[in-house]
Amino acid sequence: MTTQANERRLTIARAMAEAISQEMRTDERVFVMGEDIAQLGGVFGNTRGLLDEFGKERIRDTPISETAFIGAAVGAASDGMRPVVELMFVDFFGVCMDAIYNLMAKNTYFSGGKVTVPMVLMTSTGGGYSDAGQHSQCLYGTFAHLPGMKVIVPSNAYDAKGLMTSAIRDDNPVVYMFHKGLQGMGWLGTEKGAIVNVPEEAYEIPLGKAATVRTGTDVTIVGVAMGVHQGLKAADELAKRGVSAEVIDLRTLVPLDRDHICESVRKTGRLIVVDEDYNSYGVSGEIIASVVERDISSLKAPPQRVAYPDIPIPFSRPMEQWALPSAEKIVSAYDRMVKH
Amino acid sequence: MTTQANERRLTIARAMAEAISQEMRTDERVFVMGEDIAQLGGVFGNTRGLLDEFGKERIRDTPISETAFIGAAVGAASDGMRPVVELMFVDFFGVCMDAIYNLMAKNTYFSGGKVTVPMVLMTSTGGGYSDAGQHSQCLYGTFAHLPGMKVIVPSNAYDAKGLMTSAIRDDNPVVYMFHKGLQGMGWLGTEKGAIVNVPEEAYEIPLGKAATVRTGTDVTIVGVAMGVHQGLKAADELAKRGVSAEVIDLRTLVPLDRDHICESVRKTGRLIVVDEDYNSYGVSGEIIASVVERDISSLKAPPQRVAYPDIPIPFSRPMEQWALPSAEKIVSAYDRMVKH
Amino acid sequence: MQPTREQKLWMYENMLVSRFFEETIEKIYLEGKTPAFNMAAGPIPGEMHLSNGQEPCAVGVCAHLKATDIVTATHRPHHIAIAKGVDLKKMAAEIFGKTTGLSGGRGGHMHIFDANVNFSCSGIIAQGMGPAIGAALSRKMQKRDGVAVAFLGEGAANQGAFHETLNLASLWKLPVVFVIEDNAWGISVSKLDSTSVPRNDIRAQAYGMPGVFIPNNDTLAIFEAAGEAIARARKGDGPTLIEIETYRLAGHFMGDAEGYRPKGEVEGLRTKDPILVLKKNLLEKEKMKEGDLVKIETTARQCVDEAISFARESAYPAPEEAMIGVFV
Amino acid sequence: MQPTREQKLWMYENMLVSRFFEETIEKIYLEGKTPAFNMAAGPIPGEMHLSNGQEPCAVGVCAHLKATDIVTATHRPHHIAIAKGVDLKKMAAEIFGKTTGLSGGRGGHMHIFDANVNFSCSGIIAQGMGPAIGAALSRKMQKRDGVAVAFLGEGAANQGAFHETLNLASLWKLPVVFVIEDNAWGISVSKLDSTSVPRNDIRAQAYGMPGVFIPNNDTLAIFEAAGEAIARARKGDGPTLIEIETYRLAGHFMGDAEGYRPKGEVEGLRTKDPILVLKKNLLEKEKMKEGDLVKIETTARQCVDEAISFARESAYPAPEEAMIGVFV
Ligand SMILES: Cc1ncc(C[n+]2csc(CCOP(=O)(O)OP(=O)(O)O)c2C)c(N)n1
Ligand SMILES: Cc1ncc(C[n+]2csc(CCOP(=O)(O)OP(=O)(O)O)c2C)c(N)n1
Ligand SMILES: [Mg+2]
Ligand SMILES: [Mg+2]
Repeated sequence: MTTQANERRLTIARAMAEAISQEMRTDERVFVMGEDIAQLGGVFGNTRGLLDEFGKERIRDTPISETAFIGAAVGAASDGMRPVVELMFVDFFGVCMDAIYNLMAKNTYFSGGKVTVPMVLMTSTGGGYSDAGQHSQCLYGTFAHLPGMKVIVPSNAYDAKGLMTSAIRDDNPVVYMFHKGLQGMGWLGTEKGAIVNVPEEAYEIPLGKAATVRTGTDVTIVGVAMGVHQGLKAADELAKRGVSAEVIDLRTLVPLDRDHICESVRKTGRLIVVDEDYNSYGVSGEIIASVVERDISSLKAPPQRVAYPDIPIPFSRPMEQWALPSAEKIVSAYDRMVKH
Repeated sequence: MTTQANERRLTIARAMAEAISQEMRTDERVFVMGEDIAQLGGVFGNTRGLLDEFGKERIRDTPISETAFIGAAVGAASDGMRPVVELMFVDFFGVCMDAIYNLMAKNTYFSGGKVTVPMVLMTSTGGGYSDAGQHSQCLYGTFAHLPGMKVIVPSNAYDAKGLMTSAIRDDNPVVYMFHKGLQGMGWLGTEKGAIVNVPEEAYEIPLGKAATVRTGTDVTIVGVAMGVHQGLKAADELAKRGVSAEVIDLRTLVPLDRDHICESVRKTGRLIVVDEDYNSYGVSGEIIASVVERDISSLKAPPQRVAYPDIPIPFSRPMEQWALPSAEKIVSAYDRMVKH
Repeated sequence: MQPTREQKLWMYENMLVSRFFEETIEKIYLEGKTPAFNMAAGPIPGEMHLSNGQEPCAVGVCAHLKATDIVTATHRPHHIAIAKGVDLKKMAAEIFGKTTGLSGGRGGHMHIFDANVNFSCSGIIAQGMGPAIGAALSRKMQKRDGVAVAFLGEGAANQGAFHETLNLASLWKLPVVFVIEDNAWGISVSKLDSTSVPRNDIRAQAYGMPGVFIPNNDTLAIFEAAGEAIARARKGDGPTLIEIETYRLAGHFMGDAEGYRPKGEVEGLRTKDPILVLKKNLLEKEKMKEGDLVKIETTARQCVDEAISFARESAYPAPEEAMIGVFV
Repeated sequence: MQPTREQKLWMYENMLVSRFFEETIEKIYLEGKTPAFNMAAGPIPGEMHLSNGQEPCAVGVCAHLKATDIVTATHRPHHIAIAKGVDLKKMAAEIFGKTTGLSGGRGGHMHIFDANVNFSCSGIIAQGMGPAIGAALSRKMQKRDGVAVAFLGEGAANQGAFHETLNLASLWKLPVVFVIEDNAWGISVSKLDSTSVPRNDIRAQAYGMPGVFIPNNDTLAIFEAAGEAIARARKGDGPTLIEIETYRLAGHFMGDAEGYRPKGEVEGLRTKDPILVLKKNLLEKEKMKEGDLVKIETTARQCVDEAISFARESAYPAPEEAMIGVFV
């Protein structure tokens, strides 16, 4: 995203809300459901302003009944609407996963493609602010593993808007996972790199296309959301030592842009995957496997993962901060690699 | 398991029931809850006979309320009992995953290890008999990805009994995933290899130790449950062509015996992972990544996965059978590898 | 209001079609599964949940529905699908896993989808309730006529989704009707062992909606109660909960030995077969001639036979088609 | 029965401890979070749900409980934890994330576990209900004395777990009491916008259990109703559902601007502060002297101050300790 003069810099929260409102203006089938998304504008600000413009009928606060309103969204989507629903924290998926993975994600297939489920499920992810083990998870792998839903994980406001627009226009169910630490809500801290220039007009970013956000020749750093910003910081560090790192933002986990990753690794010969989700049986393993199963010779050194350890997320700041991925950890992963 | 003379061959269903009943005799804290586990003896036979021996109080049929009775098991376990509960099909995890992954799996950690949750969650997995997309999944990766629960996946009756005994005696929550195709219930077909000699007396098999069920020198085939039997059949095929395959039964996914896998691959230089769970972001990727991140030089060829494609499971026999892993697919994976 | 003669005949014919269909499926299901019963074998593999005995719930409710109305059913869907007007040939073909099936064989018996008549069902208990209230919400927002009916078993009334969806439907005054087919059993667990109240219509009070109970699997009483509930929903007056005492004449699924079932229970129910009861009514109250009813029987049998042959003769999908349809 | 003078004093003191504790936490929570409010900053990071105004629910119920009885609470747990006898020093240390905390800092404010008094809470709505009925089942099976009390908010009464656990508790006649703290709000969503019935005690009928409603945040009435329900459970006569009209004097969590809340609502509630109401009762009905009550206030403040300084002075855990405690 090149930033021009008199640019309009938005937070991810505002970019999401803008994309939704633009689609709602042009498509009356689009509506929003979730907890605290109306008057409050969403706990994470991504529906702010929508109630005032569109009213209670299209911006619906729900009871704390995720199974009911996500299941309802599936029924409404298949009946001609295009619901955008919010699961406040991804950590809550356990109370409603059946409606998500068995219903939303599978009805299209079960019906032989005759019944579509055009809906977007927005949900917040990520920790780092001491919200403990039931409010800080990413669970990227949990959603990406199960077939039938596309999975979006934006890292900046430009992508956030374009990916949301594409998601709402997509005839398939899309899970839109936004990272709390990137929302630009002051009270959650702010990653400056996520606040970028966002065009006024609506635009789409294709689902399934990764982006090279920094080109390099010595190592490929792959990540999503917060991991992209940590990768860029690590790349700056490595640059100081004359190491040229390429940073790839996957943007969507499903579809996964394997070609893009492999092409970069063929060039750099080294791979580091950054993942705030749990280490094992998740995203980091899949990225590494996807590369080596295609062409093992492309790697000069063992691939590294900088992921969340396989532990529930601790509340206490020193413990949580220690467990999170970071630029420093990425740099030392590189050191391990070359020492090898 | 060497089979001796006048051996006692059991199905996995009977081996599971025997382990539970033996623990119930020696430990009055152990009890069983679930749907149709009392009079019916479990839809898959693994609680057959328990009601007659232990009565309604300790063998409890429940309403169709998975969130309630699994959550209740957590509370009972932390209050001094050792519940064994059944989630009839793993496919149903979506209605109760919160009680499983946020409660059962995390309370020990949240309490700083002061509150334990000694319980076993049994659940059936696997397809191949045309039960369609909500009754045929494995979801191994889904459970293994989330921290705080051990995950067992037995492939034969001997392991099934020993692993169940260990699970019940373990002070941590254990998810016990048994494969319908291996249960030895006639009506689900029967994999003969799963019916083996089982000692009368109680015995434990340590959680976290893989087993080499066939030794070889040219390729390592890693799998669980049905995948182990497919691996053994493939090994027979390969042997006819003079290819010596080593077959590893992981037995538990959490803890994962990475040393055992890596040691074998260092010897054979080739790796094939067999997984009936979905291909992406799951078990197959984790096994491959675990090997290459340790020592990439150990591999002579790109590792291969024979996993379930990323599609909901189709009902129609030709489609489902085509999608499932098989000995033939493992053999051709080997061919791809050496052609490479 | 009571059904007209035509409505009674429509219900009678649909009950017969459903009954004949399942009797035929039952036979074919066992092909290749004897002597050793292997669920994976034969022309119809997988689970098979028969609904014979429960036909009154389907016809009594669907008699009031148009093709544009929505129905979500359960893992035991045949009778409801038939009464809702699902294409019988394509449904049979789906149950056989043929390429001509409603979903090209991807769904099978527990996943019947017919968009033309807004029918769907699924294999997870109480799973259809969310989509039902969602479709009702969609009609309300679009100001398009339409009532959604969610069918469920009495066992499903203890699943969390029941509570959440009834609360939301009442809160938002949605045009939806919840119909509980109380066949007294959830697989091997009796209602007594699963439910803390004798009747689920009592639970309607927990959501401020009307609750109705219909004893004795009574087709005409079901017709009447469903008519009122559906009219109420159509008028915009909100949801209703109906519990019907019905009969499970078969096992939970085929192959079920039913050792848990009291001796004589099924035999007792058979003597109260709702199809015979309605037939009696047609002969005595409506003064129909045996001959006319025989004609109806014959047509019913014919359309079942046609559907079955269509299914039998259709081709299996190409294996690789499994990859098609995940996304559109 | 009405509380004795001693019981009233016990409740008064515990309400004061809870109030003082939260007033102190409130101040400290804001350290490092001004001028820019950043949840991650300061000595107490993360979410902070205060319970001031809701103390009557905690003391009125816990006055009847022994250390061996079980309580599961919510994301808003302080008042209940204090009334249940959770170690205040270790709880404060846990909220600060210190190594001396109940869980060595792994849980924090939403995950207070004190096995010595059988107290736990969690951050997922209605999540404590399952464990509560399970502990009750455990006592019943072990024939060990003990009642379990599950606290929840009125918003939680629309979550599926509510339905499933009440049904099972009634079906199995478990020694458990469900206490709904109706503070009229679920974050920004009012009870009116979330619940299809005016009062949740009505829902007890759906499970064949007694339901009780207590208006006006009345400490003495809560004491009385809870006493009966807990005695009933102890006798083996099964569960009770209690809904209490209580007051949320603070925002949902700290940092909540409460733009959604009607003007004057909080001010109005403050004039009905339950602590003042009980104080008035102690002075007028129990003829206590101001001086005696001041003594109680002083002790309450002291124990809060001690707990806070203990927490402040305690060390943070070593980062790597994060890896300990996943499995035992
Ligand atoms: C959430 C969930 N739990 C359990 C099952 C397994 N199961 C399938 S049918 C059934 C019994 C359902 O009873 P009921 O709702 O009364 O319907 P019926 O079979 O009597 O028509 C059960 C427990 C399931 N499909 N989904
Ligand atoms: C399953 C689930 N959904 C949503 C949330 C987010 N959330 C936390 S507190 C809260 C409001 C709860 O309201 P209530 O039950 O009345 O308790 P109160 O906050 O008023 O004490 C919500 C929606 C959650 N923690 N868990
Ligand atoms: Mg039933
Ligand atoms: Mg509340």
